Amino acid sequence: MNKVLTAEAMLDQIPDGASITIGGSSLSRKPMALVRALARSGRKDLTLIVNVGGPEVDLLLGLGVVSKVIYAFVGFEVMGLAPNFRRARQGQIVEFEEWTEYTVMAGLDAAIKRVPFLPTRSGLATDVLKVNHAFRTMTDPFTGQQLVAVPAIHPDFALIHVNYADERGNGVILGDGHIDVLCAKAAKTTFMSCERLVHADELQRFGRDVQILRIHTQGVAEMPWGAHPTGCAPEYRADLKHLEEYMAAANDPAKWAVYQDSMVFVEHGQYLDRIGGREHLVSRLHV
Amino acid sequence: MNKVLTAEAMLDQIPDGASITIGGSSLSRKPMALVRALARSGRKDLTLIVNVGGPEVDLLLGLGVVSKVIYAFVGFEVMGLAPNFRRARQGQIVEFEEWTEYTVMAGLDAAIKRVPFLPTRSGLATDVLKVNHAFRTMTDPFTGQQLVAVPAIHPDFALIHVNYADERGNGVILGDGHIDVLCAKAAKTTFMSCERLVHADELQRFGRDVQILRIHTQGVAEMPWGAHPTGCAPEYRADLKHLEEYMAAANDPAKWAVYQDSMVFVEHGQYLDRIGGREHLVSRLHV
Amino acid sequence: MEYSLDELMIATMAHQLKGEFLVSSVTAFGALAALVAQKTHAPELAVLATPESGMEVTPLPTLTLGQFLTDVQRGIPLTMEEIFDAIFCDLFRIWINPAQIDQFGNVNISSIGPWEKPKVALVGSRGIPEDTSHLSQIFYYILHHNTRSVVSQVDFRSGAGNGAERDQYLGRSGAPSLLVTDLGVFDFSGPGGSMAVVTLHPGVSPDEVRERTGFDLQVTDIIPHTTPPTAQELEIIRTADPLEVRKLELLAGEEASEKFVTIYERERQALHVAWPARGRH
Amino acid sequence: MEYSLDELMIATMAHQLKGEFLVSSVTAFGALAALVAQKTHAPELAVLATPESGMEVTPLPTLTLGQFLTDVQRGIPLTMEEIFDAIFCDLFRIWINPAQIDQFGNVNISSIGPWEKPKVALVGSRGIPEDTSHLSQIFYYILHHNTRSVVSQVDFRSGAGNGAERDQYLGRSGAPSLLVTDLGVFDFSGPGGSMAVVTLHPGVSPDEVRERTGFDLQVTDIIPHTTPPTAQELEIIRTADPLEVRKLELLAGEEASEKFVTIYERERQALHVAWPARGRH
Repeated sequence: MNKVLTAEAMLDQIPDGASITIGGSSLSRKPMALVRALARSGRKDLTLIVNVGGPEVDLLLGLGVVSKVIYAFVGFEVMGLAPNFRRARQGQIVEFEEWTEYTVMAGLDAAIKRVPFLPTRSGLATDVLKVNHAFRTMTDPFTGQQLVAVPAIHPDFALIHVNYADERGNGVILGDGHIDVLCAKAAKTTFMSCERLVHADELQRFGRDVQILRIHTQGVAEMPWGAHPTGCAPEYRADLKHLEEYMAAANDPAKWAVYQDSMVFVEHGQYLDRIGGREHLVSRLHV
Repeated sequence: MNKVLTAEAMLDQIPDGASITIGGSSLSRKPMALVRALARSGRKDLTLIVNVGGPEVDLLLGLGVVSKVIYAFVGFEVMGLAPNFRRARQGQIVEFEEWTEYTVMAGLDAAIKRVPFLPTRSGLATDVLKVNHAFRTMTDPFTGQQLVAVPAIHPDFALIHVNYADERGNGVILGDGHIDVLCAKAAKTTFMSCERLVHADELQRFGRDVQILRIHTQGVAEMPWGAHPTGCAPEYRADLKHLEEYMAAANDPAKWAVYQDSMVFVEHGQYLDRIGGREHLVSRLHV
Repeated sequence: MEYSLDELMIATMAHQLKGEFLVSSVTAFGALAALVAQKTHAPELAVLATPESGMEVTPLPTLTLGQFLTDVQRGIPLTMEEIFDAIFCDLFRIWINPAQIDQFGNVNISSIGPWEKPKVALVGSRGIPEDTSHLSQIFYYILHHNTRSVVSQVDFRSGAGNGAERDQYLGRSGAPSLLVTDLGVFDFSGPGGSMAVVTLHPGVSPDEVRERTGFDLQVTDIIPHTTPPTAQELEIIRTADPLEVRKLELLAGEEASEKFVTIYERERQALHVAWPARGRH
Repeated sequence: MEYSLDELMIATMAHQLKGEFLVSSVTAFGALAALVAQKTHAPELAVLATPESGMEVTPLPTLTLGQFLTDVQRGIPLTMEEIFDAIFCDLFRIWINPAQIDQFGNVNISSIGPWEKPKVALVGSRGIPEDTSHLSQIFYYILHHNTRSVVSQVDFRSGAGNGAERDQYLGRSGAPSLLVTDLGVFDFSGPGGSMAVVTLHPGVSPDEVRERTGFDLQVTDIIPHTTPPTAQELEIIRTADPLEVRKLELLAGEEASEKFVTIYERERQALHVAWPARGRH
């Protein structure tokens, strides 16, 4: 089955109010081209589910299309705090639910394994249990010890970006895998962008680097530089210069309007031109 | 750290009454050379923990050194039933606890994740719940639905066989991984044999095929043909002719005594000579 | 075109497989059914080389070489965790070959006689409990339909059939869908989710089915015949299984032993002829 | 041999790492401490190139190239599941850099002010709760020891310090072990598991520590000095971090910006000089 779709055709399937889990980690392999397509699609009231979130969460918050965020972390790592996330948290304008790295993974895994919860000791004696009302504490039926029951997270959609994919929807991840496999399995519908579509026969040379299995994917789009401004190892690194510009824009309403117009409300090809064109990107970001 | 040990030095660390989980699956990549070393070591009252067991369980049962078996399956696949297992089950001479494939994995995973149990719907409405008294049914704290609580399995030791390893204890598995990673992580002490010891630099060429991480292993031994008579893909296939002889021996006390003397109570090098020598093995079993 | 019982059964099994699912290759019958389906009406099936791995290969039934197919065909290596996740997510299909199946579709591979003191200890429930609590389609096949294999009540429920306990704990998840035997095709549309005849294989009489079934199965005299395999299906089966590993499952005694030895000696050559090495390793 | 504060801190941090553990490279300080330990007294440490992967590499602190190290040095790729399994099994060590730490070793990276209505929303607890419920050693470092970072009580407990709740639910698993700051080294051997001074860095006075700590920390006048880094340690740090990424964490303002740009522009070249490509891909 040929699952190749345009980003727009993928977005057409996402309704207002959808819950969307997003792969990658902080400044690494975020599906930014799909996220920009989502941002300009007009969809709203989205619930985002991330483990280590970064520019993708920040951008969608900045566009005002998010009503809830489930996260273990949102930040720009070495660059500092995420400006729109910080503003939204401080202004209490959307709902935030703080989880932890493992519990986000466990919540997705519970959904995959068709159990309503998974138990853990993570989070005991921390304030995460006080502010996160999704968790419950429970008593182990064997030993009587106190555990945290992490509820299943059932995302409607997953968005991920990988190095290579075939048109059937198998995906190769060459750098760190982050939680992309969990996202792809847990979501009812998984959309994947890739740096390059390859023939099935070429893809199968990658052995265990074929991390995303087509039984879990519903759409695939070739979007070179589709993680920009985050990085996509071992091909290109994060574009910290662009992220600096982004952060400056996010902290100034006038600049932010310009950034949206020039960088979000444009097709992916135009976006690549706006950030200097592919040749320039290679010289600055290829490793 | 150099973790290279002889099989005998490994066995010296295993006391009577130890619980031992064994990797591989049915006729694939069972750590048979280590199992034979265990069988001739004089250790007794062992508890074996396997997922899909085969000749390893059968041999140890035939030597009379086992007091309990936790298993989802024990058999010789296309060859038929496991003779010593069948006799022991029918004669009720050791304790058997029937689990299922996923619940063995979940029990090991619970031990790894330091939780006393993991929940599942597997096993509901089957008689496994009636005969396996280790499981409990529980009520989900979120939905009130009935679940099976699978208790953690805490093996003292794991025995696994891999294709390549380095002297630090990293291991490469090129064929199916079975549950070896879970065994290695869950056990307090993991002993690994390998077809060939390789330099760290060579091992690292294998990327994600490096499935066993040295933080989980305590000893490694080079034992070529160490899975024989089971197979070790993609190097050699299972020796069904030897298994036929084994099965015939296991069903005849006189033959069984001879089999033990000639095939178990001998060093690994002698064993290889007894089964025809390496050259002959290559011609019959290499693929 | 002439065909044999194994080919009729495999083609019939193939017709049930559709959609995009991982399909396990545990037995020659299961592997060939998956392959036939994949090459005819269900190209999106993700067929495995082994019970747990080797996605996107052309299965070659063998006694010992499943994992080697993954290597020579560069199949996608999976993990056991992937397999069980696919089962839990209902993205997995398998033809299960139980020792016993009963009128409500409970199946047994654990013991003949009481589990605690078996008359014959079989193998253990393996992954059947996972299948019968999660998959929306569960397929069984039995090669020797008789009163010991198709029974009133299984000696041990390795897999959950229909009944009150299933309704209470599992609903329809993992309920039995279909049984193919050497006599015919059966579903579980009878009273209380009990077994009912769908088709009988050409040449099989209603009386024979009644006699060889361990409970009072309703068989009318106007049951349709199982559709014979097409020429294309036969071609696929025979090409993929040149050593006729599929026949082994039906044979017994001396004949089985001879075939077994022949296959075991020739299968490496068959592998290398079909798939000149181009592995990753 | 002359050394700077970052080098003193990194060497001090290195001394704590021993045994065979995965050590995460989240920050330049953490990566360099792991490397120094591994190259001196703890050769069995399994140092990662990134927070989650790239085992058996020599870390090169960079802004953007962690995962590229895995490729060019053929590090062993791990998964997030491997990392958390190593945490749960107490086979993982990490130097955590919290925004706040309090007198009982609770740490905060979530919010300044109440979580529900933060004055400054920070980043979220990330994996700290997993660490503070499972590891038998928990190491913290703070670069700017002052009354806003070393406080009486954290605004939010992202990680569990000592106290009744820990004792009840966790026992000693994940209890705070050590804190290294720009002023000295501290443990939690005080009354009720409270912070106590172990050493002060050369040139730091007890008064300065008292003044820059947000609670009444007992500091006697006879505290020993922190051991300075050895020539070997300095050599390892400087060789592994030619661009001085480690300095970034201590700088601010214009100076930080300039260094940032320089590092970002030069780090690809530094990578290729140190590790001529021989990746797997």
